[in-house]
Amino acid sequence: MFLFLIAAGLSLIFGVLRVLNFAHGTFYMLGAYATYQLVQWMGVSGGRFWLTALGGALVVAALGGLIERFLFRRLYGKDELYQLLFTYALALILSDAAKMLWGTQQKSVSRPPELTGALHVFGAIIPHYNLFIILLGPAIALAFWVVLQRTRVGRYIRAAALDRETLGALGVNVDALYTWVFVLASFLGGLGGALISPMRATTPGMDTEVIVEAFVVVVIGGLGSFWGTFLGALIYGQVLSFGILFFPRFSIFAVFALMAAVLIVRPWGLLGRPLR
Amino acid sequence: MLEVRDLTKSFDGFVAVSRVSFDVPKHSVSAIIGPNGAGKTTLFNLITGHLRCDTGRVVLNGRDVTGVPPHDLCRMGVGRSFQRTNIFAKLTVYENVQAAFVSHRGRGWNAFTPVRDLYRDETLRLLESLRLADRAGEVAGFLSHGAQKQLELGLALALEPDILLLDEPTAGMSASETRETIQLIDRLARERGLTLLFTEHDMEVVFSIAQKITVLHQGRVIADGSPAAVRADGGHVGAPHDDW
Amino acid sequence: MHRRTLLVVLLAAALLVPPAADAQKPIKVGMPMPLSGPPALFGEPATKGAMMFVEEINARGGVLGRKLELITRDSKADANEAVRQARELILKDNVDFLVGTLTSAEGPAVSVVAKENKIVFIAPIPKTDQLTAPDKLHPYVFRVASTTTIEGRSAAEIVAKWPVKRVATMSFDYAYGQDVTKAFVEHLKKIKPSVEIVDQQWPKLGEQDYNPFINAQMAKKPEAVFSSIWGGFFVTYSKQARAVGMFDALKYHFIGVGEAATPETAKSMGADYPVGIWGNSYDAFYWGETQAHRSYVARLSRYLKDEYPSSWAIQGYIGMQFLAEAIKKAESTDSDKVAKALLGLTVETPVGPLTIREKDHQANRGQLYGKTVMDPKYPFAIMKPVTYVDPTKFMD
Amino acid sequence: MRRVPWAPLVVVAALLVPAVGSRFYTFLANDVIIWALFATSLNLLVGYTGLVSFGHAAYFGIGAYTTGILMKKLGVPFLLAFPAAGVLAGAFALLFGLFCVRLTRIYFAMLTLAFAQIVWAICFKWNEVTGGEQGMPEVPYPDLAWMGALPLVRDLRTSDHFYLVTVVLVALCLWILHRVVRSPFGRMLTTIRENAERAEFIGVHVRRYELAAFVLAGAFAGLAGGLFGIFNRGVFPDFAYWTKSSEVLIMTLLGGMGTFYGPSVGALALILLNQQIVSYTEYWPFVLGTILVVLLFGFPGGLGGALELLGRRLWRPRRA
Repeated sequence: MFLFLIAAGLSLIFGVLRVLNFAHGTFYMLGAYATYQLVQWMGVSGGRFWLTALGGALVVAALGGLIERFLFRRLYGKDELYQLLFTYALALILSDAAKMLWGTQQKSVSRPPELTGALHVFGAIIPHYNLFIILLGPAIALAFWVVLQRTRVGRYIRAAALDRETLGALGVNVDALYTWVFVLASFLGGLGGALISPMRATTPGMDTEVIVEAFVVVVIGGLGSFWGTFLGALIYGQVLSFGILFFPRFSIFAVFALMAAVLIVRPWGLLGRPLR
Repeated sequence: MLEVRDLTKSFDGFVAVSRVSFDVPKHSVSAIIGPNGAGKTTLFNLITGHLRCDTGRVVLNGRDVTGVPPHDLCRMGVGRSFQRTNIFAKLTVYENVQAAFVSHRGRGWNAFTPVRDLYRDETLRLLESLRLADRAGEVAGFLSHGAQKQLELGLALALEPDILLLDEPTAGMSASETRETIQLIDRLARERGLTLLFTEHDMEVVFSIAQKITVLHQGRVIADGSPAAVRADGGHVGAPHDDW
Repeated sequence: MHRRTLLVVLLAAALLVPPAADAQKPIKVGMPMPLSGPPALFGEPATKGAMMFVEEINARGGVLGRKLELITRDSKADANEAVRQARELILKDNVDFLVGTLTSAEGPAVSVVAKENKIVFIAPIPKTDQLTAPDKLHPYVFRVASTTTIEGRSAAEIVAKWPVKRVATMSFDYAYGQDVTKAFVEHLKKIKPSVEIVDQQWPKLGEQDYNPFINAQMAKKPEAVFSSIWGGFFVTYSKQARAVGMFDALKYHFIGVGEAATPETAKSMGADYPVGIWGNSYDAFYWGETQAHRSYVARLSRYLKDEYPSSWAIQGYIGMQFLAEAIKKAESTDSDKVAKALLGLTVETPVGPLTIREKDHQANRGQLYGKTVMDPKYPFAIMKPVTYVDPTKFMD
Repeated sequence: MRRVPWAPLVVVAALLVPAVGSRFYTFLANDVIIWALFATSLNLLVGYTGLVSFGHAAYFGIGAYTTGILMKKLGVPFLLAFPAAGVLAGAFALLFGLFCVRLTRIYFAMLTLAFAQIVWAICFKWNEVTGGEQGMPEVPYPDLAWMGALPLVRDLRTSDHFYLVTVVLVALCLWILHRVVRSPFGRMLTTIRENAERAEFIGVHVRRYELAAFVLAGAFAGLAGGLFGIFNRGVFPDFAYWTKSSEVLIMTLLGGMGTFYGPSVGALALILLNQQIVSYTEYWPFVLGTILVVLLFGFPGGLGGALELLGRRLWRPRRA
């Protein structure tokens, strides 16, 4: 489900800015590192983990906003290849910067003490923390959906995803909107990293792996489609699990084959809409 | 020459072109007029196979060409220009027209001989008649808007068409450029014995050269006939004049 | 266009400054080793161990009156990268010898480079049998690491004593994982035929999410699990396994080879370590069997400025020790002579005397095994009791 | 104006490298030359046809595995194994391309990526054939004993002999590609890049041409891969991983995709730069990223775009 968080950010940026953000995986990694750092300072006990996770995500969100405001903005209207190249360069720089700051050794964050137990359901054991993440995914999805549907900013974002030209004509401050979209998307990526840190090791290189996974999710669900991303994340998880159960050797193969199949049959994804 | 029968196209429930029918006689100069959003460009795109129609037929020289893709259609003697200038911006003027010759004459799959001098004479001759010969070496995207429009005409003519479909050939031109272009089109059409179908917003242009006019409004044909007849008709059909 | 081309060519030419020639001519040793990512948990200390040895021997005047110089490169635990780095070390840095590589994908790949360039290559960590298998063996490759056969069989001996019948395995899908699992399964079936292998999972090397594998495995209801998930990957795996209660379900009938019980693994996991499992390690600072070992640990502790120094340093140390002794014995840095000197060479290492066999260029390197417990003396789990399993009877 | 015959000069200079440079320079030059072919093959798509492929490494990998498996496991001579790399990579490009060219822009890029990752996953996991994770080390050098009988090159090492073969083969491939982009076919590709809609309407069957370009680019990437597998003394699944695709894309863009030799220059610059940087710092990606950012902002459009921008500045006032 955490993959949904990351993919949602990727999808959001694509939906509004029409850019595939290669650095998004790096935002996810930075979220994990920032959380680790905050945990080092504050510890995880007494509910502090939530503060650190939120803090980590906010740091990344701020970084995303700054990058958009001072660098990325200057590339609008240029060939999308250059925008892509920029995000790629950004990924290289940021991940190496993380390496300089935190070294090459992996970092490990403990699970918050509130959620160290596990739930026994039909013989399967689901740790509370995983359960929390599983429930959090849809909750955040719902929250975002409400924001997109009910608030003014949400309406602008949806409008921007559909038709960018008219938006400026409506008197919307497009610049600010784009910045906020970037902030929001980076926040989601950072949050994904922050929340995954107790389950996995935080290490350099976790960004390149996750970005491809996120691409797969977004493509399956539909670039720029919100619920599509949600669906894509679910499908991705299922295909991977069943793949491991039945064809352990070729489960990653199955995932990419699915991605290719979706692109061939419905290039705009299961729940997306064709780009004009 | 060209018959259009009952063409209909809708996008997400919005009917852009509705049961449109008209004929273009051989060697005629015909125009389609109508306000913005009347469906002129959509109609063109349907005729040339860019868009797939929901219903209806397009018949060219007695042959059903409905849904034939553009690259095949232009081998059947159909040339076309676009409303928004549509050229190969980073190629030179010479290369633009030459490419059209190469493609049209089926040499495009030759992957091993140099292209540079292929159809050189034809290309230069055509540029000459378009009064672009002295700018052959310039990069097309740097030409003035009017010259780009003329070049686009050249791209269409290189296909040696029988019928030429021009979508707003004078869009965005100054009055003098418009006049020049119209004269050029008129002259070329005569010289080459072309059939001409064009859309236009400038009524003066339309009535000065068109022999037959089809009026389109909200996707429907509301008048069809000689300029005089349409002019007479225009009043009581109540077509909005504000835009023209 | 041409001006730009010219500019770039000039720029490139300017960058191609030839490396400066060394006047003192130290003996250069190239060390491709993973220094980033989860494998760095092992690779970095191993490099440090080699560096400490080099410092120590240089302080005593070096070898044959020449200093040793260690050039390390990050091989990223990737066979392609390791080959690339090894070739650059040979061609660009003109190293005389290669000591290094960590994974069993890197080892055999670099071995080929060594063979082609006729340069002695000592592998201190890769365990795959393929490295010194008869068809792959060549005069220049040597190993001071344990092997998959030794490790798998040692683990099988331990598991055979457990009251379990249904055993499952979890290993990475590459040379080391496959070989050690095969050795384990074959030996276990031989010494305890009643055992049934109920499930085998093969995540890809570097897997981050083990949950699908753990779930699939636990569905088969094993009573014991043999894992060869190593390095930083074990941290991730056991964290996820612990979260779903796997170790409790197995009643801690779990053995983690691939050095799951090293002090540094235990240390980096702290309270998250699944205390009670069995594991192994090349070394442990708390072992302290001999005077030589105690002295080594004290020196290492000072060198690394770490109260609980890493167990992996020993492999880098031993690798360099063998090379230095062989150069001394050969009285030459000529690769052919050093290679010959290494055959049958016995070296007094901090973990006792080790000998490289002539037959397969393999040292009789065993490992420490034990059940992990919490010890009030340390803030993390240790193996107790800890036993050095002599590999001699498992080597063929 | 007499044109300087740059291409033959460069080839001659390249052939002289083993004679004058150290083994390391030969090694570097070999690396650069193979990457140059790889990047140029990609440029046929990106620069000439306007198709941005994120998965070009797939064909490089297929070529490398083809030559590697044929030569190592089946003992097929290089003379057959090398063209086979191109043929098989081209065949896969045809298969994948059939689906890819139906999509546009970002979807095209994503689908090429998906196919490349499929290729990678197969190479990575099909242990029996590809060696899986640990790859396939020890791809033999082609039998170049006959070069020992030639004057001048008799005393060189096998690796130098192979280098000379590489230079000749790559020069041949580049010459063919050069003919292709200067041919009517190449011109048709350029029209597609410039304006696919218009190209369609001068009678260009856009998809079919794109497919042809895709196959051609795939085949030449395969040839580059075949050479690289031997040069690298081993074939590894990384060859087909997406990061390789992005590496070659960066080379192409860095050198300038508008020109034929741009990608080769990009390969040269990037590889040499890498060599220099890594001897100072381990943070090569950081440096590369910074260079890219500076290029993007300093010279929008990469090195190649700098000149173009100049042209556009000159043109704008006239239009206004």
